[in-house]
Amino acid sequence: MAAHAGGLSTTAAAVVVRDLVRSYGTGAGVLDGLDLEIAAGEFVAILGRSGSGKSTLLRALAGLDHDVRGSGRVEVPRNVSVVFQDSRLLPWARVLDNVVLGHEAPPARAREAGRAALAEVGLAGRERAWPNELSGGEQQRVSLARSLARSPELLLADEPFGALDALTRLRMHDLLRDLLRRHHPSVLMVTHDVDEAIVLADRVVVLDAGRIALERRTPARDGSRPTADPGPHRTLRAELLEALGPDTDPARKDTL
Amino acid sequence: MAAHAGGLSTTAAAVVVRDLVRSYGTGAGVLDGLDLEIAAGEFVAILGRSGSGKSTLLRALAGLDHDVRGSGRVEVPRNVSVVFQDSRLLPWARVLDNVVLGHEAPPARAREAGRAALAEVGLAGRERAWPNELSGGEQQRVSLARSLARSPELLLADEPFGALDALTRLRMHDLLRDLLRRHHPSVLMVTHDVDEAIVLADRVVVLDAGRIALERRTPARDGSRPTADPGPHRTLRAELLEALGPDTDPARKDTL
Amino acid sequence: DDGTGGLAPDAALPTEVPAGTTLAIGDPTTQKAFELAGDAIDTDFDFEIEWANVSGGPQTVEAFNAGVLDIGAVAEIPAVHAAWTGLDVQIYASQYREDWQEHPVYELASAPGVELDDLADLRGRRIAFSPGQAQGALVLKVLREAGLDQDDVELVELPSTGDVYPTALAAGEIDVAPVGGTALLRYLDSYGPDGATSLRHGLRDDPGHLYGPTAVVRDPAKAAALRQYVAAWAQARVWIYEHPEIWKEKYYVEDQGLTEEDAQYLVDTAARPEIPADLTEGIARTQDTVDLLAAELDRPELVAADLFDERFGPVAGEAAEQAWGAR
Amino acid sequence: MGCAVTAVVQAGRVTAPGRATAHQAVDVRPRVRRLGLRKPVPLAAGSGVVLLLAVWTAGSATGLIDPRVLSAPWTVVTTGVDLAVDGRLVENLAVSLGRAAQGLAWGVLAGVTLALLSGLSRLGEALLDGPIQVKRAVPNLALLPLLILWFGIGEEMKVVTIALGVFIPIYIHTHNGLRSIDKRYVELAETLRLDRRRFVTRVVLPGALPGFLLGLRFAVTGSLLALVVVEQVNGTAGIGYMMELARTYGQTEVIVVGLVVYGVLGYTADQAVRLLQRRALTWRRTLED
Amino acid sequence: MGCAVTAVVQAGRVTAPGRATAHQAVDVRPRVRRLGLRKPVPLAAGSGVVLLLAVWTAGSATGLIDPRVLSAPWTVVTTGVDLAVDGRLVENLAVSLGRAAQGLAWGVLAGVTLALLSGLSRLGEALLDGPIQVKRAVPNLALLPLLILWFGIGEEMKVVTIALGVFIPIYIHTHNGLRSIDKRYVELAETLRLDRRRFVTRVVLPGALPGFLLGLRFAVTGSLLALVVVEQVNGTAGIGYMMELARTYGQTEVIVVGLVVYGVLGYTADQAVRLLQRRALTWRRTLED
Ligand SMILES: Nc1ncnc2c1ncn2[C@@H]1O[C@H](COP(=O)(O)OP(=O)(O)OP(=O)(O)O)[C@@H](O)[C@H]1O
Ligand SMILES: Nc1ncnc2c1ncn2[C@@H]1O[C@H](COP(=O)(O)OP(=O)(O)OP(=O)(O)O)[C@@H](O)[C@H]1O
Ligand SMILES: [Mg+2]
Ligand SMILES: [Mg+2]
Repeated sequence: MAAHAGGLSTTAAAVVVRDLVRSYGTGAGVLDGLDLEIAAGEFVAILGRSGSGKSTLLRALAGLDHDVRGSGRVEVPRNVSVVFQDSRLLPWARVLDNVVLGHEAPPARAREAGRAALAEVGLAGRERAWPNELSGGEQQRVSLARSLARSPELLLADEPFGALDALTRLRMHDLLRDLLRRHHPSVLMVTHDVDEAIVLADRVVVLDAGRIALERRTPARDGSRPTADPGPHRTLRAELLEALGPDTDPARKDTL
Repeated sequence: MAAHAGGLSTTAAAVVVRDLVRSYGTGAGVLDGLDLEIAAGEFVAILGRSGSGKSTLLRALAGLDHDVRGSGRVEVPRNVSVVFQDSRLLPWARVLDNVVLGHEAPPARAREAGRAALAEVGLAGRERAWPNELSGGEQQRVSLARSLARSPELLLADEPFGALDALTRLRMHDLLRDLLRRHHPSVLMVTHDVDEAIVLADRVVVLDAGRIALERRTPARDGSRPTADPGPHRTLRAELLEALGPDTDPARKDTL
Repeated sequence: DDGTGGLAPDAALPTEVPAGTTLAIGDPTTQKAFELAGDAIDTDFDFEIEWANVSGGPQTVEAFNAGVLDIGAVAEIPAVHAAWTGLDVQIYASQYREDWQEHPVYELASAPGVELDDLADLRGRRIAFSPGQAQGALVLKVLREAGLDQDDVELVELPSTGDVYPTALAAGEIDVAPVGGTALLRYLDSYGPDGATSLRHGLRDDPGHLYGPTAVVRDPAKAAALRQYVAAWAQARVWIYEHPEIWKEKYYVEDQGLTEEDAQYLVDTAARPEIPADLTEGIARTQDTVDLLAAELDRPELVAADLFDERFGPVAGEAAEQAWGAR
Repeated sequence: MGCAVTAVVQAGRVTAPGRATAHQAVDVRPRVRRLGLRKPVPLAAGSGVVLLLAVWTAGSATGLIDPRVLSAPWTVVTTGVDLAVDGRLVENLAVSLGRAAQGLAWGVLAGVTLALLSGLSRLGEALLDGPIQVKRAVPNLALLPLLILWFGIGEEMKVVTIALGVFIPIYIHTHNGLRSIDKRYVELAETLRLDRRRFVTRVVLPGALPGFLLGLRFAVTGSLLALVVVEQVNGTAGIGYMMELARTYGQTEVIVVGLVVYGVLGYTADQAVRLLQRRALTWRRTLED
Repeated sequence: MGCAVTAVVQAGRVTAPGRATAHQAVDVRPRVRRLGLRKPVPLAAGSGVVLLLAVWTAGSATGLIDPRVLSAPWTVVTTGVDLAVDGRLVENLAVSLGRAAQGLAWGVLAGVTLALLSGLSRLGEALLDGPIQVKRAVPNLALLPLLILWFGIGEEMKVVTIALGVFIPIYIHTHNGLRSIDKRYVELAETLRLDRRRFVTRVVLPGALPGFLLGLRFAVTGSLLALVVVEQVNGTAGIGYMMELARTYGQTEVIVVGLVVYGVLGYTADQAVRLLQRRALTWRRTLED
């Protein structure tokens, strides 16, 4: 351990992952010596093929893999909030109760905050619905509202917009930026949308073969990220797609 | 009923939906007089905001809404296959058993077909895994394999690629095209990806306020769909996005 | 063996009941008789009674063990079994039936179609047998009387609870069973037309005892209270016999919920109680029963006299005598 | 309104008969093989019981059922009315129901508490679960002497005995229910940093509720059945006492009245719990819906 | 190997103590409040039972437990050994277990069949469920005369009585289990056009398996407990008969031997079913994992 320990304690990173190894059952390691640091307030997006271990990494950071074999060093802030890949609402609790579950504020204030968060994700009036009376995208938005109503130091989001249409997704981007502005959490977000990664994150990493295969800062930008110069955006996009799937036909990438 | 009945029986459409009304509980109708026809062998993509009723429509076509209030006329072929929005694998059946569940062929042949379908979606070797040992995208691919291993007359797919990364998604597009070539089913696919809709479908419809708000043929194309002229593609894309969300900032659409 | 340092087993019974003495008694019929008789029975006790609706062998033994009962009213067998269990008990008073031949507790009921004219007909029969109960002991006595061995018949172990015996008879699963009271009446009523009969065995099955843990009578206070209770108990026996109408109406019909006919039958077949002042004869008969059971059921020998506290005999006997006289 | 439309089933096309209410209200849906259950027909639920009664009545009337074995329904009714009129039935029932309710309350409390203690910690499980399983395996009859020793022969012993019978199904079902809660919700609770209390009230208890309610169905009938045993000991009133008395006097028809009362009580109580089940579990979408 | 690393917990940062096995094998994970259960400690499961035995032994040794009420463990052991040596215990046990197994087999068969009939169709439910609930509510003791009448007092009656007791929990749990199957899987089965047979074997039975297995836990102990009742009737062998005989003769120590045998049997059977439960339900990810 001596090799890393010294360095770890002095870094200002909010998240430090060193030499992370995780494997399920007897198979090959899903994560195989992964290193990652996230600075306080930094927004990192992860790309990676289906099954490459993105959720496994997030679960390791959230401390949810007690029983998974592996080694490595993981340091995270105390106050972590997770948006799961499935929306993971308690089926027996109504929408608002799901949103305020475990909220630190006193009940009345928490419910107020929850109601506001629900309104923000476009679900005002659905507070008393049961989760399974919602459409897929609505469930995902409730799960998002649950995270937005809190102020974590680290937000781990596993494809938080996967079930949303393009325009609802844009609105959710705004909400996320809002949260960033207010509380400056570090963010690690899994997404399958390369453009989304570029638009939202400060840094994009590609997970492959159990390690970070590529790591790129996104073009420097001011508050209004979307108006970035399309030039560097294009190049980065191509590079990321290349890293994701070296064997695919480049002609197709354009149409995506 | 006289108004529609005559027309219905004479049309060659595989799917006929007339005046479809559906509403849950006491709320306003989710579907409110929707009309839709799908010709035999036609591929229709539906876009629509989260909660606009896309899944509700698919469920109506699949005959799964016995207990939902509503009226209208729905005619579908006998042999319908559904890819649900959630991947909906039986948790107590291993992956291969899930894929061959209800397969018409004799067991050995069915398992052969299932194994092949699993290999096609990139899950060779995972036949004996339990569904909840799979990543989100892997589950979705199993569910896809289940549909690919059959030969339906109508395929209803509810965001079948939502949890897949860009490149796995491209591979799945190929598989879907393959299925189309072999069995010529009619397809109704929900997607949130406008480009995907344009690239895959013969026709794209936008669902809004309980009806088909916009309906467009995609640019004529030969077998190699992706190489279509980007010109009409762009225009169509802008038009569809406009129909989806009239209130959004057009500057952002470009970055998506 | 009175390690309690209390009243010696042969000391004279004390008559002074100290204040605050209580007896926990499981003797429902006496309780009811006290209630109905009013002043006719001297129930002006110097102690408190805690009534419990507990009767029969197993229940009283369990209650004795738990220390929640001082006296119980049972038939012949429980005291013997209690002794075999290791529970030290004493019988304080006994009642018999003066006209026991005409008023047996049980008769031998036969299944429809089974000829039963005398005890010899029992040979080869399937007979219901409940080892721990009075009916079980009776079956053994009957067999001995008939000169039969356990091997000459087929003893079918059946609990005598509820209507199991009549049902098993009716179903033809057994040929003979000891049945008594209203159950016999109803059985013969129901299945008599099908050929069911009953046979009187001509043996004594009439003993009834008041008994309790030996520790109770070693306590001088309780012994004195017991003395008063035994006297009243004897009077109650007589009173019940002499007031069949009240007993029928207030006890059988109102309290126990019997129909008029059933109650009438019970009153009609009620025997004249015999409450001896001298227990010697009863002890001898008990010894006989003990010997039989010990031999047949492979239990240790027991001296019956050790089970009886003969000091109470005269108390009961005199009280009964007075009650008869008061008529 | 009411102008029925016949089914239009063409080759290779599935529709279903609908009912045209007006020009707009055609309702033609694909006819699919339903594997789930249809909506229950109101009152139909009782038809099995009604049939049972009918068979009993018919059997008794035709003499196929020997009245000496099973009293005829009318005998039972008249006996029941007699018992009701002279007040004994009602009085006994009231005493018994009071006892059963008390035992039930204590048993449920104990069962849930122990299930939580043993279900949510390995220490609790190690200490509690074994003895409870042993208790469950041991015949109640054999425990009675011990219970008399500890709790006497009065009301306390009766309530304790009932509670001891009741707590077993509650414990097992609640324990099993909470142990079956989906791991995903536990993970959610962990990431939301719920404290134990909230974890129990928001996740464990509602998640175990279906199991608990099933246990309650057993507990309710169990509490009633236990009366038969406990009221044999020093009973002076109660439905169990009434039946025991009838047994000693061989009053078949009173026993059958008791059985009918038991049947009615048990059936009603069970239906009540199932109603509660449906109410409390509206969030579920199951085969039944 | 074995060089322990102490926890590094800095302000605002969570790590946990790890164990360095070598340069590469550091394992430092975030320390989160665990709400789920840890891995079970092997053998610890028995500690509650061991404690119970210890209390019994201590109580008997100090005289706090009256040997007339509850025999001392050593008395039970010697009596047990005596009974085992003269062969009575083993013989009685063999007879009883055979009976219980037969009753169990029939009861399970009947319970599952009826649960399917009543669980999967409204007609079946209407006809079957009511009478079964009524049967459940009626005291078994009261049924004994009827059973004697119909099935005699021989082996048949004993097996039938056991089966009648067993089928109730199997029925209720299987019924409840299958009715609780997630609607989504039923819909899946409908769209896959599964026939009834496959629907039952692939969806209903595996989906109801957790419920069934819980029912089996009750059924197994139930079948053993029923022996006490049935073997009183025309018994000549069997553990229930042995205990009944001991009761009538007041052989407390034999009764307690019986109770211990019951405890051991019941506990073992229950553990076996729970093992089966774990094996058969590996696909589940629950609070327990
Ligand atoms: N509980 C488990 N048991 C066994 N294997 C597992 C388990 N969970 C995940 N895996 C495997 O580990 C690999 C990584 O899974 P993970 O969920 O991290 O992928 P992912 O990158 O999130 O994929 P996706 O984009 O599809 O969600 C996959 O191959 C998956 O099958
Ligand atoms: N079982 C239900 N009970 C009540 N309301 C429901 C139910 N199912 C769906 N709804 C509501 O109906 C509307 C349409 O739902 P539907 O699932 O069809 O949307 P969708 O277009 O598929 O959305 P998404 O893209 O988010 O999946 C939503 O507002 C949803 O909340
Ligand atoms: Mg994932
Ligand atoms: Mg949807």
